[in-house]
Amino acid sequence: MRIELRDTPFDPWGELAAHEQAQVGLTGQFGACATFVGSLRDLNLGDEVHGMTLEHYPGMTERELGRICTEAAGRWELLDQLVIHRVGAIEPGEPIVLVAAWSRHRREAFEACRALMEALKSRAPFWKKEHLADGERWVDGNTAGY
Amino acid sequence: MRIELRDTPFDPWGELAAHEQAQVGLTGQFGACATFVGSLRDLNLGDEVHGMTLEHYPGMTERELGRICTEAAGRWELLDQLVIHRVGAIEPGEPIVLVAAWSRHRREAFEACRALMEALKSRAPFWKKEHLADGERWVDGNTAGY
Amino acid sequence: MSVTVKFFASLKEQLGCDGATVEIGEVATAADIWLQATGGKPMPPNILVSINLEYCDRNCPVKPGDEVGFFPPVTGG
Amino acid sequence: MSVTVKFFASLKEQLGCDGATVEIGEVATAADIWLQATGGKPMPPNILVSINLEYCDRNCPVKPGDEVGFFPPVTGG
Repeated sequence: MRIELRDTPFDPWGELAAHEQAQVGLTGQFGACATFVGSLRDLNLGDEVHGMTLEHYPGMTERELGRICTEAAGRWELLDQLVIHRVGAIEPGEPIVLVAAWSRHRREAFEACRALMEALKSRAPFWKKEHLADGERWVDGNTAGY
Repeated sequence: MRIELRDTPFDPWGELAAHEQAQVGLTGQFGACATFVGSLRDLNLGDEVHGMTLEHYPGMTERELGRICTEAAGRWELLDQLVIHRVGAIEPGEPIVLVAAWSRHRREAFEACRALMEALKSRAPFWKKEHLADGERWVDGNTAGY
Repeated sequence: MSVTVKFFASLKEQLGCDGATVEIGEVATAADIWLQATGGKPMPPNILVSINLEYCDRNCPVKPGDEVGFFPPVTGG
Repeated sequence: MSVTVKFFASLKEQLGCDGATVEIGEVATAADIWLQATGGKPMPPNILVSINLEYCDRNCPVKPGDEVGFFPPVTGG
């Protein structure tokens, strides 16, 4: 299980490749890996988005993400979990979040990956501020997850 | 939408990176990418698996995968889909299948990715033969997906 | 007129044969084709059938020139 | 004894302040801390509260040395 906050852009596919290579003991054990990457769209609510600033609560964010992963590990038979989340200034098209779950069978990986994302969005203390052509605005809620 | 059968090992994360780079028009449009990678475990039903041969029905397999992707595109608002599936001789730890769905919001990506995998497993004409220490056996069914 | 028949996976091994070309009359179903291609063996209940690369029922009509596939439940992914 | 208060995101901007140190008596709730830190402003109904990095109810008791966070609904991911 690895949880990381990043203040610079990251490549989710490179991270996944490196993570699997580092977890050599996992190869051959997992039959399923479900992942989700959330990225910054250049359009939201009809407005062009020029960028975003992601604020978080240092300490609490990591703690809450750890709790979310521990809860998932108690609910599903998971072999590994990876969460990477950006903080700071983000450009359109850049990844914001990567969540991955490895398990023996696909049901567990799919369910855990989606549940991790929903828990992250509803509980982890992050706040998004969008930069528009004519100013800034705080994002005031999430789109429906189910 | 891209569907490929491969008779040699593939790197799912490298494929995803290359696919996104080639689809330049997508960057900034999608907010969500859900992926699934199925790999060959080195243990199944209590037996060590030394390898696998994946047989398919050339022509029908591609056609059925295309139909599955087209159905998903009709059901969810997807921006892109990618399916890569191995055929031939596979070693434990190697990826068998990669499915990815890109969309504006996460609900569509999660649901489409999982539905694509379930449809693939129940309809695409592939057959797995496991190589064990003391012989071979055809896999005679799928584990439950839901 | 002839129909191309293909067998796959465990079925191919059980029959010891990956396909055949069979002659049909004007009216034939996939099940008729099976009987002709296998020398009258009963079709196992779980066998799936395709005509021209699309799933179909074993009672679907087959036309001359069609390709008929018979195979066990699929196990990809 | 003192309590550390932190404000985040839109709340921080509205209050024009990212935190404070407030003095409390022996018995205080998070809501009491809010009133003291904001000079008596009413707490908006959607504000979330944490004590020592864990979510809690606004009526939870606060001890000297605690860190109390106040923030709007979260929007990560």
